[in-house]
Amino acid sequence: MASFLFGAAGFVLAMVALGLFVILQRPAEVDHMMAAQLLGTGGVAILVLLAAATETPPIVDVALLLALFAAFAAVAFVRSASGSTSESRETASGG
Amino acid sequence: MKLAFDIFTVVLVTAGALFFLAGTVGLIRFPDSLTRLHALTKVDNLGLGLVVLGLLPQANGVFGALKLVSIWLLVQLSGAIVTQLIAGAVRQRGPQG
Amino acid sequence: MNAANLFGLCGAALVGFGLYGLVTNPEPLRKILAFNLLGSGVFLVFGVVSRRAAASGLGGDPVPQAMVITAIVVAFAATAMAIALVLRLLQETGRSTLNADNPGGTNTDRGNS
Amino acid sequence: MTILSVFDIGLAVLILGIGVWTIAAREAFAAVIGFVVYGLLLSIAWVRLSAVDVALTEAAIGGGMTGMLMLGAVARLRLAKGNDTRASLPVRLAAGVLCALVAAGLATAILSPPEAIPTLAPMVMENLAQSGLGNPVAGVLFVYRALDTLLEKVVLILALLGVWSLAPDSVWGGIPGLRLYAQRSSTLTFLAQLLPPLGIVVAIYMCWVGAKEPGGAFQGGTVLAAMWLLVMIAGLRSVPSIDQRWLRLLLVVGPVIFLAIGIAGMVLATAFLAYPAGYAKPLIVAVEFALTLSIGVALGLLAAGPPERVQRP
Repeated sequence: MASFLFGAAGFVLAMVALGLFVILQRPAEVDHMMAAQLLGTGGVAILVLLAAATETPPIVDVALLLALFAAFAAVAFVRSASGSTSESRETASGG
Repeated sequence: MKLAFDIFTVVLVTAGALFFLAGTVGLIRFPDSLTRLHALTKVDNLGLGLVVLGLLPQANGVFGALKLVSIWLLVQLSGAIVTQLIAGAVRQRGPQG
Repeated sequence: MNAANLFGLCGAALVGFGLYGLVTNPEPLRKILAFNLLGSGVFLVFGVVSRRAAASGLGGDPVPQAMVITAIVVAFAATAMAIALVLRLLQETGRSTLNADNPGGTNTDRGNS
Repeated sequence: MTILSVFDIGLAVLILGIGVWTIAAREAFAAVIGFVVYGLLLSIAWVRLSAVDVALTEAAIGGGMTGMLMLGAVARLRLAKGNDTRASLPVRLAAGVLCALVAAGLATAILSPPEAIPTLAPMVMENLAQSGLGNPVAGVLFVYRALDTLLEKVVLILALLGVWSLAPDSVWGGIPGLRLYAQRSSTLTFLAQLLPPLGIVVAIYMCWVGAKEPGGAFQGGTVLAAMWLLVMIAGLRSVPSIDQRWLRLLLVVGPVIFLAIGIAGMVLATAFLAYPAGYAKPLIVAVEFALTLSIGVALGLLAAGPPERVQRP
């Protein structure tokens, strides 16, 4: 059972790697922003598979934090992309 | 009984892995950012759901299983909202942005 | 080749990449990024030291692990400080470069990070 | 060659690839995205090294918080295009050779381990039962090396003072220049209403479980900081000015309680930072909870940056 689960984790890792390669190749910034999404689902799947395969329940907590911070990072991506922040308003009020 | 659980796990985790494959194929093949976003989010979330469902018999106790399901729900909810945000950025800047 | 050695080599290579980026990238922000890469490579090497010293039924020696946790937090604090310096440099001089040959950067508030 | 080693090799190659991308990417924005992905992948590598505590910290700080900090800087530096020239080819070649030598030296050191591998794990496990903790890493952080942990909190506060002191005199005590979202976006508002309650539960869970299993004050505090930042970015709560008394109180409450218990240890127990017999676990849990709050506020303010404007009347 364990080796099947490791194999599945490896397969998902390969898919994440391929997806990252495709996403980062493209020139558009919006495509790059999807990277966090990809890790948010794929990385969580890899971690829960590893937790079951090695029978180490605490790894599930890492998956939990990964999910939380992937969403947080995606918000930071979207917010800091050019033209979508309140630069003009801020400089107007800033010292 | 153990064998039945194991078969359940193998079938569902394999199905989940295939959805990840489908998501990546969509990421490669689809022509523009919005459709790629669609492929990435919807299909990968379904894949994760199937993997989590498949791992439930292997989880340690009811609480372990509950935690797995709540992680999936968290990914599902935050993924859907974050996708909306990225799609908003696509609309604002045009597909080449 | 076991997992520990593999990730150890990975850490060594990351130290090399980070150092290269630190030396050759002209933008301060990219230098900070490269420095973080270098740091995480060092942490990974430390993790290998911990993994190798596994004993008493533990997966690794907890002492290096605790040190790496402390180091990650301190590295974050140092990064925050460095970025604040770069942004202040931008605020003072209107540019974000450490290049001393650039004209116009005569202000005294030059960051030396 | 087992399936397991194939997984590890794939992971290592992927991490190296993203590392190269981070260094070589042309745009700073793409490089920072690479760095966030790198941090999240690195936490999987830490899981493979059986260091779950470190994996939690790396996912939270390496992936989330550092990325957020750098992306804020990228957005500002977009305005000012420096006329930096890339290093010339000979310089780059020389640097490449130098870095390859450093990496090769490190690799040699890794591949030739000492004959008797030094380990403190047996000593930690021998004495762990006395403290009532179940997580050896928490044991090291709060019992054997408590002074390091205390000083690390001091470092966080010193770094924050350093960041604050970079503010111009006119806005001292003002509001940190956290970049807010331009339009009040209903999607982001929804996320900022949905995620923080979950995040607070996760932070308390991390802190509580830290005594027994991987987790603890650092991880819990980072989650709190991220949720606070999310609420402020979405504009649901205003960014507080740094001269608020409650803010400064929250910043120091963790280290002060830690220090007080440490000094009490000189009287009630054997030494500075020693815990009285039988009370170790409740005291450590109390310190962890206070530290979680302080770390959360300190990390959030570090990410928010120096004050940039004063409160308008």
